[in-house]
Amino acid sequence: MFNILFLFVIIPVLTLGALFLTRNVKQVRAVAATGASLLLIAALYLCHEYLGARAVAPEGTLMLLTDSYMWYEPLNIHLAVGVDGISVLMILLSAIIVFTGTFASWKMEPLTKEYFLWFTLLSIGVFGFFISIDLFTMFMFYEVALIPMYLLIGVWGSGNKNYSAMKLTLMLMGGSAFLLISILGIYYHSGETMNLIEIARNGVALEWQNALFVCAFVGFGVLGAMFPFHTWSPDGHASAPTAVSMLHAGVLMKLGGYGCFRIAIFLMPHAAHQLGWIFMILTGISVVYGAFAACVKTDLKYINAYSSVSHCGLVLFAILMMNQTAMSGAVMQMLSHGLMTALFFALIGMIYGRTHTRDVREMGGLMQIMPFLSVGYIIAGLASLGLPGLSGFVAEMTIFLGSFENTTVYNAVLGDGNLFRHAFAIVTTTSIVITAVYILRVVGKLLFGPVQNEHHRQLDDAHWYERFSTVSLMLAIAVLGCFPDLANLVLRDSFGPIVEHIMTFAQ
Amino acid sequence: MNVVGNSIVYCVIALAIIVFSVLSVTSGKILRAATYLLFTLFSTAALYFHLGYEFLGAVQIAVYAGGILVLFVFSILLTSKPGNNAERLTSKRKTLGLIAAVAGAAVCTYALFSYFSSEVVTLFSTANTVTVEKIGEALLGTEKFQYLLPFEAISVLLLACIIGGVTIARKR
Amino acid sequence: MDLTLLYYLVPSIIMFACGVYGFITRKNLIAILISLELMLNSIDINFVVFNRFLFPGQMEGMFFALFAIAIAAAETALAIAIVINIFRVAKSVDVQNLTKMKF
Amino acid sequence: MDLSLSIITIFLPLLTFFVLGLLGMKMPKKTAGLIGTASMLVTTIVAYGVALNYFFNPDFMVGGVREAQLVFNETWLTMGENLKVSMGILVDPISAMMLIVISTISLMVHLYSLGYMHGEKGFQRYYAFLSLFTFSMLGLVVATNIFQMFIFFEMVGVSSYLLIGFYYQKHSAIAASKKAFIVTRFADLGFLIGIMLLAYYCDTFDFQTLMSNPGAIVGSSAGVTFLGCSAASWAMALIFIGGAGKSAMFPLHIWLPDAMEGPTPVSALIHAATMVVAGVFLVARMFPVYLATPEVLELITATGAVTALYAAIVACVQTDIKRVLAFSTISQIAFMFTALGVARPELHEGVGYMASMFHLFTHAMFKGLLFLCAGAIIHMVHSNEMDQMGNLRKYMPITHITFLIACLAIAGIPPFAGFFSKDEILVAAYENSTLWGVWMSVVAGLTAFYMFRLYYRIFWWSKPDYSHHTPHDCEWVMTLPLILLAVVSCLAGFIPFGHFVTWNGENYDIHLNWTVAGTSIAIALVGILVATVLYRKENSVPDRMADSVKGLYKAAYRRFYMDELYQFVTHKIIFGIICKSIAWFDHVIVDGTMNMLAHMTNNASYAIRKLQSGSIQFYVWVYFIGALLLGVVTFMLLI
Amino acid sequence: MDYSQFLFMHHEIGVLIVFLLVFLFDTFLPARYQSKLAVTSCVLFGIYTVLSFFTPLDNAEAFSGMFVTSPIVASIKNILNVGMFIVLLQSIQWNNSDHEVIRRGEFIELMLVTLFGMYLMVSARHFLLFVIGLETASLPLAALVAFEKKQYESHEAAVKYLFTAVFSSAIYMLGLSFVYGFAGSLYFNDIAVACGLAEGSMLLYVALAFVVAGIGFKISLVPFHLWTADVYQGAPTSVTSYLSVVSKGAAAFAAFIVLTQAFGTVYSAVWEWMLYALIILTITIGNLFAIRQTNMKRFLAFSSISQAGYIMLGVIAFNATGIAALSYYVLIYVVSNLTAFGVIQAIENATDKVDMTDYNGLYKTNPKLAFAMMLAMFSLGGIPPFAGFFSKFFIFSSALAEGSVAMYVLVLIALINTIVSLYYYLLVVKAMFINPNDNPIPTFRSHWTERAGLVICVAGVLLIGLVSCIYTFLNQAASVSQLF
Repeated sequence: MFNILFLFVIIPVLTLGALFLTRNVKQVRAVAATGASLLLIAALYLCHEYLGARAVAPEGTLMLLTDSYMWYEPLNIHLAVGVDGISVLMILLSAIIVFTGTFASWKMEPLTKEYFLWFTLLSIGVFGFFISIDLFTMFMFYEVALIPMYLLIGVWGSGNKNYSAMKLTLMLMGGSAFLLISILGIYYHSGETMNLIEIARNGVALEWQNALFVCAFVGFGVLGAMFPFHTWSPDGHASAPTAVSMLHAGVLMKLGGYGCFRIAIFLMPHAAHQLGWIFMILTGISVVYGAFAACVKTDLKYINAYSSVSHCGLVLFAILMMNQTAMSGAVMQMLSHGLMTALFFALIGMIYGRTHTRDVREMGGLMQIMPFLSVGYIIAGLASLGLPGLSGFVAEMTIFLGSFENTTVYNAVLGDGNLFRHAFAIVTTTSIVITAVYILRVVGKLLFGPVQNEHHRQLDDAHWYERFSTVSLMLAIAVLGCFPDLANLVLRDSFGPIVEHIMTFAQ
Repeated sequence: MNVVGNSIVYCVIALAIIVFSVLSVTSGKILRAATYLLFTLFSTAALYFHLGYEFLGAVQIAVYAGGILVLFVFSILLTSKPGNNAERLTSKRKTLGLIAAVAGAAVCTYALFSYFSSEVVTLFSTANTVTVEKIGEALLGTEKFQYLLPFEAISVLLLACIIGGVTIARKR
Repeated sequence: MDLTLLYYLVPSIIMFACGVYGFITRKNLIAILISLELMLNSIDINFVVFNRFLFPGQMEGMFFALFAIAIAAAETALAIAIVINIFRVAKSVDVQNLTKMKF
Repeated sequence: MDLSLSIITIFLPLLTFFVLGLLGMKMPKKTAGLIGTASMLVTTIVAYGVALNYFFNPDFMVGGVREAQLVFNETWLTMGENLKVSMGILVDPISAMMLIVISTISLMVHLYSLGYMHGEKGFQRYYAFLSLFTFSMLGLVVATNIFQMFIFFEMVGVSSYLLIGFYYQKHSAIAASKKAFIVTRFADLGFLIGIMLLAYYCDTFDFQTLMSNPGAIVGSSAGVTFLGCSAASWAMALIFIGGAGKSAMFPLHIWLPDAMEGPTPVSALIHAATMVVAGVFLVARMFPVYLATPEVLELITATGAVTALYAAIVACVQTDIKRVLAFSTISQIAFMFTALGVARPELHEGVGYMASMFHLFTHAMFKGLLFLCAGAIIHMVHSNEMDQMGNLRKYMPITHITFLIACLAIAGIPPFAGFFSKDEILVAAYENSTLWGVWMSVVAGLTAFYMFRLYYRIFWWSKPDYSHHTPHDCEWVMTLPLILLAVVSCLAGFIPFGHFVTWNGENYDIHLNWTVAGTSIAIALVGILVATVLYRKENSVPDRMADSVKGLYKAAYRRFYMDELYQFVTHKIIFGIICKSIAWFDHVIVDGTMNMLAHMTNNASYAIRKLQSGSIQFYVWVYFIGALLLGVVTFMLLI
Repeated sequence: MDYSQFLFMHHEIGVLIVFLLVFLFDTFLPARYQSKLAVTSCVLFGIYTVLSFFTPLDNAEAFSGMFVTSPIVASIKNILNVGMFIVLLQSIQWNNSDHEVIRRGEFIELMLVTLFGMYLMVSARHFLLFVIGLETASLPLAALVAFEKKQYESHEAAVKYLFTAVFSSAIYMLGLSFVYGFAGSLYFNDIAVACGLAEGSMLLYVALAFVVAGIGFKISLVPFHLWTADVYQGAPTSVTSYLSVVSKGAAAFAAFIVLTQAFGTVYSAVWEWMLYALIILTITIGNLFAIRQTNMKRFLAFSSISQAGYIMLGVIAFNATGIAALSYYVLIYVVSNLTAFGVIQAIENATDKVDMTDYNGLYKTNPKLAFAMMLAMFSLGGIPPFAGFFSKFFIFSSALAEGSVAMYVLVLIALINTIVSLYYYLLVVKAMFINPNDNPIPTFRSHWTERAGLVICVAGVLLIGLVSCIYTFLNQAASVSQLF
């Protein structure tokens, strides 16, 4: 039977092919929009399929809808796919962002066709990463997703784009260097297999776990913008074109969190217990540090980039807690941050497209000029600072409560580690206040107050495609915020076996 | 075999090799260097004879002294300009050269001497019977220690070098 | 005087060192070529000496020397062709002029 | 009316919010206002129905105790194995009482705003936000668990933010809304950490579970101490901080005076009657648990007492009438906190709890009334400053009468509502300790003084120049709420509150303790007398008095420099030092390291370029030495 | 005396037949057919390449172990054939240009002879044969480097190449003489046995260092690489591409054969650490130099130096996976690098421009060339889904198979260097796609042969990685070959 998961690679590949054949901008847009819509439909259908499969699967099954084809026999590499609740949600998130991103870049010029080509390649990488359960293919798709960024930023970006694009690419590649080492190490020390499930079953040799864990966590941590490896993110986001910022902050940074979880912690629980505290410190710093740094920035994109550092730090922080609550909080935070940052960047891009500046000091009173965009911005801001009813709140609260939950950590240094984790949980919670500070500061300066620049009065409000794109995101944010147990419905049975595995293999 | 005689012969040959080698790389005039090279090659041939490899010695003289040296002389004549063509060496370059040469010699000497210091075999304790007949058989045989394949292969090399040389040297 | 192996290796090593020295110091391309010949020649001596003293049962070393002479000849021929060529183009055989491409 | 109908009271405002928020701009202003008011009317009727049903249906009395009723409780978010966040409706005495308070005031404000906000830009938005606020506030009071409460705590915070910043083109309004949000957010941080601690030790959020065994939290966290207090105490203290922030307790009160930048009806609704008492409500809700941690109750008492005095003193010297009312609000809420703090079951059957709730109820009415009156005045005078007013009793008789009633009520003059509730508070305070009793009595006297100062300055004093625009009473939509609330303020004191709301649900009969009551009436009368002497007619005595204690006056006028202190901490320390230095660190160290790596690579590339010198001889030299080194070094390293 | 042993040498005989046919065509056919010479020989070689895929793959030994063929050896020869074919295809246009037409025949003949030499290198199991192969592979190349008669650089490059090559072979043969000194034989098997006995003596180290240096010269390992950049820059582009892919690939493979077959017994004692140091140096210094280059050919020279370092990871792996990964790497390196050189050559033939700044804005005028170049750069940089990623992954995995910490460190260093390498590859991409240019290379249509070559290469870059059977086949071939 045909596995639905392959659709997520096949559809973008076909889109890529179709884009090659297009002759004019109209066709390009039509093809891109069709592809993105198909992906979204497929993602929604996948949720349904997944729930159906989960209902009949025996309890404790790690992955569903699995399928495996031998690819590279000598290294035991398979084209293995499979999903659990986490990846289903990530796929859904990616589909939404790709969909909205396509509309957000509707008027992208010049070289529209090339733009969408790279954009689609990026989405291949993202989807491929989330459906894979084979380390090699995961890594491959991960890198596929990285490199189009260079051109997307370099060609279509703005500002100091060459520097940013290069910095971003090189730093992420640096991360993936560590990752590759770790993947190969895991391969050789877990019975020469690349399959996640088999590795989990075999376990990674204990004496190697610590080193490999650090490599894997740092590798994905770079993408997850973990302090002190986050510095690519502000510059990169600031220079990237709208949809790329959306996709990058919305989805690519999630690859980091997902990877940390799926590879570093899940496969090497022993090391995660032993060394988790180091990264807890780093991610804890990220959370607060990013928020503080965002307070003094004046470029809208920089503010959001630092805010992303803070929020993504929270994701990494949560998965280090190694209990079900915090981890599902992490997944929700990924979803929430993905949607909300995408919305932010979409709106910033639209505002920038009109005012040609991103400096908050040069703008003001936009509420009177472009009410739609402004309201959107406020909603994104409120989601970011954790207004209940929007996605951010649910995610952050789950994380905070999860990090307070009683979890046994096997660690020689810290004992059961609860006090340590609680202390850091409290530190990270302060971010909700700092977030409020910088969000309200921007909202106040940018949207409220008198109109700063009289030339801005002639600007128009959002066009239909912009409205479409932002409204979709807002809806998604609100749905997740109001009905968080929908996400839990998908996640529910996935964490059980994972946490159990982490705890069993911890000693 | 006369041990003393052989020793004397050895000494003469060794001295000649050393002296002419040094001279050929130090003499300022290029033509003289070539000449010293000729003497070195002759000394080498003499060494081969001394060791009992008459065929090799003959080839050495025929190919090197007869062929290559002539080429050298021709090319020197072709390329040298009239007037003072003695070259002067800068001291920096000399230092570099000396460092390399001395270091190389030291390393090789140490390596060889440390490895072969216990070797007591002398020229006289071993017999050497290299006949042209055996050489011919080895050159066209396919057994172990026979060299048909290299012999064929080097013919291709020589052909290639001829083609290459001709093409390069051609005026156009 | 026991003429052991090492006695015969000494001149060869010196010859090689001379070759290296000459290669590095000489300016004239042909002089460099001469140095190269010295080096190749010393290797031949090595082979022959080893063969004669240590492994007289076969003729491996001698044959290597034999083929090496042929190779050296081919090399020299080609090298001289190229030297003449460069002389035509650059009107000089000074190696110090051959540094147009660097860094 | 069936209790399950209470869901209408929650969701009708939400629906209204969506309708007005999404479609408001498409409809005429009048329609939007009417939709909002009508929906609020329905909400109010249902809320009354539910509350009255709850209070008067004997089914809910089991063994003399009025039992809390869990109307809905649906899982909203699963946190852990046992930890679930539910959304539901819990009807118990205080929430039923709050339903009445909120819906009443909200309806009045809705009605009032039809007139007050007439012609404002963003009228529809205003009503949408009002509905949102009402929804959040109602959701807060009916919360079944502490997390739901937290959620709605945040929601009311945001609605308040949006409403304070309603005039978004005014810088002061933006700043005030921002300040309000951030300060309360900061307090909520405490609340959140408290919740986390609580959840950690009790593994539940549910009020009923917590309440049924309040000792559990103390027991489970026994032995875990931090700075000398048990984890349970810390949790409860942190939760109190959340409430204190929302209720503007010292030192987190600074946002409330600024919040007066919002439209006055909003101040009446949010910053006088409902949202600011959320903190009191929170403590009352958790009261049985607080009883298990008496040291936190001490903290609450102290905070309340200090705040009450502080706010009263400051209120005496403010000139902006809304500011006076704001500080008065702070002071009155502090009364409520004090009452809660001094309440003990063994002391007079826990009268403090009942008194606090009673005062909450009456205060909502008369303070709402005061603000609405102030709104009417400002509407006419177009200024908040006392100096622009005076002698208004001639022009605005209805406003005058209602304002006077409210003043009498707040001053604690029988038979107005405030007297009864305040008296109970004083009784509770004296029961606990004489110190608090005397303290609170003094504050009560100050209250009477500053309220009447306000009253006289507005309605008597001098007669400024009204030539260009003669003030008059407002249209009926604005005066009707005034009258209604005035009536309530007159009569509410006679409600047998103890029959409805007590800390344990048992009936309690209010007996006036005439010793305390007499004293408090006397003190109030003294305060009123002083105010009458000083402010009835324009004179220079107040100024001279102010001059005689210039330093104190200035300090009180500047609110004892609390704002400046906050300004210093936030701008100079947090922004100026922490944020700037982090930004510097990020730019110079983190970024710099990466750039330096790149530069080092580049420099290295430049530095070694001589290796490729172009000279054959150098090449072979390197080659030869390299080969030798390769051999020698490996030999040395490996042998 | 069994002369039928020559029949084991399928590839050698095949290439010599092609050589002879070309030689005969060049020498004896009348002038009017001569314009078809380049195409004809390319077709001939193509036929031979295809046919050679069908030669039986088995382990065979000829001349008493002097010559060995095995599945993996045959495979690497096939890979070299593919590279050679593409080079020939790409060189047709240049070859037919006015000033080169006179040396057209010689060009092809010399190329074929060097290929023959490389075959000998990979098949030889006797150092005499190996040396002859080495010289056959390098001496005619010196002549080829000097083929661009009009340009001074070409001659300078030839001098540099020849002189350093001869010096290197002198060092190499000195090393061999030492080896002979302690082993008494030049057969790899005998040496392998004798090495064990000589372990611990300095002679062994020095000899091996010299041998490694000699082969390292061909692969251009640092510090034996200094000729590379100058020669690549000066040589005709066809020759440069040939040097950079086919010659280097063959040498790398030969290095593996020599080091494992002859010196395998002293792997961990001696040459593992030599290579360890050399690989780090090679990758790092190659990268550092490449950063600053502006001449495309010179740039690719340094890039190829660092690539050589990666290739050597397959050697240091010292197992059957290593050789498979190495051959696979070479194959992918061939197509990737030849894509790059194909573009350079097309542009050079059309406009005479080889500077990176000339490439600014190339995408605007020649999108297809720019696209091909970009693919090549990504593939060289190891970006999936292009082939280079797979080869890098496999070579790293083969290096780590042994599992020592030192290897992990080595691979990590190599990986960190990929970041630097990605930087300069991206510089090219940046030049073509991002940098503005007022005076870009005008739009032109390249010759069909160049296009055909590019199509083959681009197809290779896109497909070789994704089609797993190639690597699987190589791995299979390596495991059934009698290497260890």
